[in-house]
Amino acid sequence: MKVGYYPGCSLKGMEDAYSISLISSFKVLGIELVEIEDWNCCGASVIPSYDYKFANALAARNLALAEEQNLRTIIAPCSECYNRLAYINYKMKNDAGYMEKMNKILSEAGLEYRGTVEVKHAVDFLVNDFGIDKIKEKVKNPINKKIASYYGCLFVRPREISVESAENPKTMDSLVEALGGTPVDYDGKTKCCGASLVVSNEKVGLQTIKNVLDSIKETEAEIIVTSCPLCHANLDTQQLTIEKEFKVNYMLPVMYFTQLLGLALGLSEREVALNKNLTYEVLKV
Amino acid sequence: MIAEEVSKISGENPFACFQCGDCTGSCPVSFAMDYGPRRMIHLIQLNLEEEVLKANTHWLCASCYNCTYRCPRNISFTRISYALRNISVKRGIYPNKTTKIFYEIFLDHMLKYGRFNEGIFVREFVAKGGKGLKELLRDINLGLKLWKKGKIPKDVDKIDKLDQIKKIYEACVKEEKEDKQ
Amino acid sequence: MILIIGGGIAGMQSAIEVTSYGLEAAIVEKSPYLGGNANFLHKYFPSMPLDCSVCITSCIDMPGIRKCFYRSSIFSLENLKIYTNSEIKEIKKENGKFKVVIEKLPRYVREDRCVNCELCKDACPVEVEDNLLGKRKAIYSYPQPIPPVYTIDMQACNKCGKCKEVCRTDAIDLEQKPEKIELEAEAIIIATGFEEFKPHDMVEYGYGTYKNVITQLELAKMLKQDNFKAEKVLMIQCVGSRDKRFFAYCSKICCMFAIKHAIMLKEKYPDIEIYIAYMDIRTPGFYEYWYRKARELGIKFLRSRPGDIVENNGKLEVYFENTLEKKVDKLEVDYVVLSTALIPNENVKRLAEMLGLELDEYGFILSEDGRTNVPNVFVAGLASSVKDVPETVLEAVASTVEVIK
Amino acid sequence: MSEKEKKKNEEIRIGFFQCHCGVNIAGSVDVKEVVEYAKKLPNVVVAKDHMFLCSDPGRNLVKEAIKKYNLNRVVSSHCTPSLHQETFRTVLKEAGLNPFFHENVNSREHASWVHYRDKKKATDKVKVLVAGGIERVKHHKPIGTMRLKVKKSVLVIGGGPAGIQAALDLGKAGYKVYLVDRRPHLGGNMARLGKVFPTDDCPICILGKKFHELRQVKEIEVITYAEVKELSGYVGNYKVKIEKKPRYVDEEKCIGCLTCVSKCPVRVKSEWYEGMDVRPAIYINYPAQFPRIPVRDPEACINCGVCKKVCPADAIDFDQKPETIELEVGAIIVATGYEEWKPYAVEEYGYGKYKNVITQLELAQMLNPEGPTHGKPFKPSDARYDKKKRKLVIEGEPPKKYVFIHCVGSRDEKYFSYCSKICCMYSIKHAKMILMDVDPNAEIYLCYMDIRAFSKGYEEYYKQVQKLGARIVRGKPAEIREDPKTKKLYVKVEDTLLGKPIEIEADLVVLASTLRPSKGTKELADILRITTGEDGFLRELHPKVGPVDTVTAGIFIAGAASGPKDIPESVAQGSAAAARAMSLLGKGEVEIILNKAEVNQELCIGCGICETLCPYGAIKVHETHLGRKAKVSEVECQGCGACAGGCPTGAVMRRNYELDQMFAQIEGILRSAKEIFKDEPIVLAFACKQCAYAASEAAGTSRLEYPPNVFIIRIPCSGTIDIAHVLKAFKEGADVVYVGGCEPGSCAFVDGNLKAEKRIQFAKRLLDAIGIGGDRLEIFWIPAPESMKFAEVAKMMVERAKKLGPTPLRKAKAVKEVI
Repeated sequence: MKVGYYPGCSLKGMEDAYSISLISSFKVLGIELVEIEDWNCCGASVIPSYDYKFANALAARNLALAEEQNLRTIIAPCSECYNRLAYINYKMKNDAGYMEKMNKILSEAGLEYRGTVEVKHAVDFLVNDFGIDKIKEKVKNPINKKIASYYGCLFVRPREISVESAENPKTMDSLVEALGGTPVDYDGKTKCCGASLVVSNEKVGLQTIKNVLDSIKETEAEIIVTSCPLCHANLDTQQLTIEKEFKVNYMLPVMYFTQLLGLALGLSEREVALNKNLTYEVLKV
Repeated sequence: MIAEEVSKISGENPFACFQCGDCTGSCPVSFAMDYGPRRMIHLIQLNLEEEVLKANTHWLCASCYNCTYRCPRNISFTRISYALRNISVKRGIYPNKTTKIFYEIFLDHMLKYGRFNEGIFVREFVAKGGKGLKELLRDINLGLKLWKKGKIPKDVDKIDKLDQIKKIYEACVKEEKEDKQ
Repeated sequence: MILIIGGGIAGMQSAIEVTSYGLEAAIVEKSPYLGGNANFLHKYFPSMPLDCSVCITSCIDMPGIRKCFYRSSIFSLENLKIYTNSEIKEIKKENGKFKVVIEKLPRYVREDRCVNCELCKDACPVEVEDNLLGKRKAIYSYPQPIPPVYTIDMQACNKCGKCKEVCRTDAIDLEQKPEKIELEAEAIIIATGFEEFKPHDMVEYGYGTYKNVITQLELAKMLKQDNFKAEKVLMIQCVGSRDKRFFAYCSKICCMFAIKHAIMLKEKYPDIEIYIAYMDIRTPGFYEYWYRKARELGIKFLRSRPGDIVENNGKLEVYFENTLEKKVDKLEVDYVVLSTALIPNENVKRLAEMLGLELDEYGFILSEDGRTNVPNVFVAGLASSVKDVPETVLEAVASTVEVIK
Repeated sequence: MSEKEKKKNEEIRIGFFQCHCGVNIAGSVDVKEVVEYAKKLPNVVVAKDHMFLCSDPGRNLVKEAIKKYNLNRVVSSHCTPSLHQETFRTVLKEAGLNPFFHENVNSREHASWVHYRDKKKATDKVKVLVAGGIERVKHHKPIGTMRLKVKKSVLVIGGGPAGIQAALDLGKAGYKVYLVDRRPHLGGNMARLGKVFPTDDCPICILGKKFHELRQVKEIEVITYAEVKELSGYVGNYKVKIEKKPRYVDEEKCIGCLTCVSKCPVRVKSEWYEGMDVRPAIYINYPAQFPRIPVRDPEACINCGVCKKVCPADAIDFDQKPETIELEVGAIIVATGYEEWKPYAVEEYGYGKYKNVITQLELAQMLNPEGPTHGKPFKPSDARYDKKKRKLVIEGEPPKKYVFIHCVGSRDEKYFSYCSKICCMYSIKHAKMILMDVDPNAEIYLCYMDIRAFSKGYEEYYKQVQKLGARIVRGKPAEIREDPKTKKLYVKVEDTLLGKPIEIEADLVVLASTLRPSKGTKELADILRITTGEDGFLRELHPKVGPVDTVTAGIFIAGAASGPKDIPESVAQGSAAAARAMSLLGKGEVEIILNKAEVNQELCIGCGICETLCPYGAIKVHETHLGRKAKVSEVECQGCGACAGGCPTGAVMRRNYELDQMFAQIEGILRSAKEIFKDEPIVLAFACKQCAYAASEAAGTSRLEYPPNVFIIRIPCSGTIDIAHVLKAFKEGADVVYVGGCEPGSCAFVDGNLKAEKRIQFAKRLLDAIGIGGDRLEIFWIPAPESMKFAEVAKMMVERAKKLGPTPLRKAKAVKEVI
């Protein structure tokens, strides 16, 4: 099975553990990821803040490229990328006037988008398209642990692009269950991790991350799985900073759902780049 | 008119809001905001431009779309936030130096590489003074760890057809100018 | 014979319903024409688009389809007598029937001859200011009047006789005298309608002192005459209503009233700035759509009850607390429109005395399913409580059941 | 002209009468010139003018002329037909002619009032219109009337307060009434409440009184546990099929002792009490229920047979089958009411997830003195089903802290954008009940956006609850969190008056959920051929003039089926619907003027297009000995003419707007216009009499000027327009043609305007194809009050005609038959 792939900047940069584990675990499942050639940054939350129209055009360029390269479905593993691409895709498909406006800008670069591409988040693709049962069949090492799935915001919101309820999402939990884990229910599932506030307003950013970690800590979960490099960085990388700043102790190992998937499918820790997580050592303790 | 400007950029109609406060109650960062999203929209309705742009609300918005998801009038404060930031940036208003540096580097990367290079960013961010000495000292430890884990990439990631990005950017800037006239 | 007191919407609808059962009926209306307050309301909610205020009764060939008074069937109802310009002088109960004396005031124009040709109006040299119609001649009629005849305002008339000269049907009769008419009715439907509270006593808003502080009904009139010009308007809700000092009840339809006017103004002059100061916006049921529309059009809603209005250089300064901002603020506007309480018509009291009707503390007639405490006396429309047009029509139809019982 | 036609024409004797209307017409139209012009037109035997044609002398003039000159057609030229057409039709009738041999030319609203500055042009225009009218009247045919016997019986669907009121009003007035309810008993949602606002009366007592009355009135037949399945017939003569579900208890035999109920060993959740209580498999819903006959739930029943054994009347019958009842009624009243929406979708409030989050209707069951806990509220997390006692037991403290949330699902674009109207009041009522009857120290928070206490006594009621100490918080709660151990709830809300988010602790959160039309409303509407609005409620004909009428004659609606309503309003609607039904059926017959559609059986090819076009199901294709032919049910037809406009062969016609009549008018107008207006552009407009034509009248009244070379033809609905009309107009030399219809959504005939739009779009393409150009044809929405828009459109179309120049057809010497 071949499917289009939009990695996004983070997966090519600091959070390459996500892309390594994604590619390796998907390979086990027989899914081949075809990267969009010459894709550009989705704009994240910064470019829309700078120039909303430019940001949307950037997202549209990626869609146009995918269409040009005959990729009908593209997977965006990063929630921020997914959100940007999927929303612009939705908007263009459902608003002819907007489609025209965007294409006017794209045409300056010799591009056009006709609305034939479907954008999917990696979790959504895995659970809803590939199928939970098929995954279950391939599990070799069931992960028998209490696992908190952290969805974050941009995979389930806004309504237009969400494949499930933002108040009570289920996809990641059903995946966790398929891999042998016990999903835990908690309030913070889709509470914001603070996104890039850690950079622009550190104090508020750290507080927000702390709120999420607090609510997970209550559930006595042993592992947190994430599906977004930004959430991951905030919960994983910043966990140590928060422990120091707020004088608390979490000791919550964070990993990508793809890492969990890879391990369950029988891949080694190295193959899913588990050691790249800052909380890797916690797992060992 | 700030309301119209916002509406034009974001495609949202702030006037449709009937001030129920669902957004503010839903907002994960409203505790730190000058005004919650609801009051912010109210100020926009009343066209109090100065107060709106002075507030930190839109800068603190983490764009989690929680308010959008729950709004009974289908208004997205997240997109309104984006619009307010656009307006502020055009007038050179930033909440702090860090944000300004962050934005400038990001845009620069966009036009120079077509992608965001985290490795270079950290270097440039520090060089431009994005972090104070105290934070820097604290973060050295973290930086070292990241480096040890191989998380700080060295290569520059760049796209082939950079001219396309530039042309798109120019088209947007041109349209903006035409709109103004 | 059923006597209907009041020829507004409720009265007219009652008349149509009652006569449709083959009963005889008579409408007594004190003003020269039928229509009541509808004549001055310009446009009506809740149909979208707004109906014109005169499009409110049914016609013969297709009952239920919108029609003007102008094209109305009411004038051709065989079982219905219409006495306009007439007042109830006396009601006595005898042998289970009501003996009613009405006085028909002179119109000075013969209803059977006038063909509403307008010649007299053009000839009349006297012009006066009418608080509802604006400028008019001493001989006048309403737009699309029922009955379709002219009336002379004797207080203004200088008896020059020009109208008599030009009239080709010899309809002018300056010697007309009041006429006493005696009727015998088996039942009475009271449909005397409402009045708008004039808030002279609310010193803080300066109504009556400042020219540009007006009421919603006055605004409706100005909109109808198309002479309302302003850049900034503030509407204040619940003036006199929901207010223990005056009327503790909610006047129910003023929110819609204000929203309707605001939308009309905004659609006509997109640049106008309209503020509505409210405590609660009460747009129940499907009226919510109007509230949404008003919001979307950019009409600004202030949750506030303004405290004071001061006139300054021709502008009105309004002081208020914006309760959603917890801030005392000042607003400078061209016009302040007060959504004042709707109160029972002054004639209700007199009628109540004549008939022995029970009234509530505000002067509305106490009733249940349209019945009053007096047997065979019924009530329809705003005489018993504030209602919107659909409810008024509904009640008029419903009370017929009681009447024919 | 063929010999036959010539002969026919010779027999036609037309009288023409022009009114001066004082100076209204004569002031800007040379009436004498018009009369002279008319005199010269073929078949005109006499032409006269009069100062006031509508006055007695004027009418006599016409009447005498008819006799003196042996006229068989009359054209009168005065004000608009909406005003005096009926007058002159009556004159004809009095003179012994069929009223439809009359034609009205509008020389006031369409000429003298709008072209008053140019007497010559105004006169010219009247001449043209007169030519059209005289040409048209030649083709007029007599139209008769029909008397229809009606049945003096009424079906009332729904036994809530509205339905009961309607049934009682009708029954007492001597009408046969069938009161049908799909529940096993009457009472509707009202029977589930403990108190009703604003009087705090006991609804069961009110209902008890009504039930008593129902039993007294012989004319009322109550049919419960039954649903309407099929409808046929028409106003005054409906045939209804009703399916009665098996109750498994013989209604005749049962004596209502309820022994079976008390002996049944089964317990399942009670739907009636919203799951707040349990009930046996054979059960009644509430003690005062009417009729007091139990019903057996076959799914819950374990077939132990205890009920059969204990029944003293031998009324239990496990083999009962569904039964079909056929009724014949003259009218139908739909009072199917509302149901409460279960707000699972509003997930942030956790309804269905947190046990202690309930709805107001569920709270109403707790507060109902007849209910499971006899009026004592409890935390559902404390309730447990005790197997031994076979009932629900409550363990733990009663709730102390309540949070009421208003507008859950309503006023919310994501769910339902309307306001549910009565939730503010019943929330207040429940708060009041708790504070007064249960626990004066309870902490009750009402989280609202706007308190809507608007009717008589409501504001005072609101004030009372404030005085009792309920805490009113202005803000829509964002989310609710539950402490899994204590089951306490935490409601996060921005107090918008405080300007900051707060968290309120609660034992019980009560959601004022949206009121929806009750289940099956849409299906019933389809069966009855009445319409529902976007929001799912039944739609009234017009909120002001027909609040209880529907698009189908003889079918009325009452109560919350057409939108949320409080009890007094529902009752009033019940009465109003009864009144409307009585005024329809009272005389025992209805007279119908047959100015409706008709099918020419020779031309009909049985294609069935008309059938699909009719919004009333009044036209159907039947198998006949000549093949498939369409047939019109004249009683059902409303005369919109949508069928005629779409008929490909011209077989279907709307009487008085038949093809030859329309053609004659078009021809008459355009021939004369080409002659009189010469090189000026000629614009022909077809105006729906409901809206665009009414707007043209209003333009006249307001003296709004527009160019005189716009000629308006009045049609019953824009849906009457036929492409043939348009093509004919072009053929006869019109430069530009347009149609004026009602705004979408406000068509008096459901959607005639949209049908017209489709045809016009098609005709535009056709015109493009044959070289005339689609630009020359347009359709506009011109609502009745928008006289300005009417004038504007007229001006615009004349401008367009000038720009486009004369049509190629107008210049052509001979025009090929395009039609």
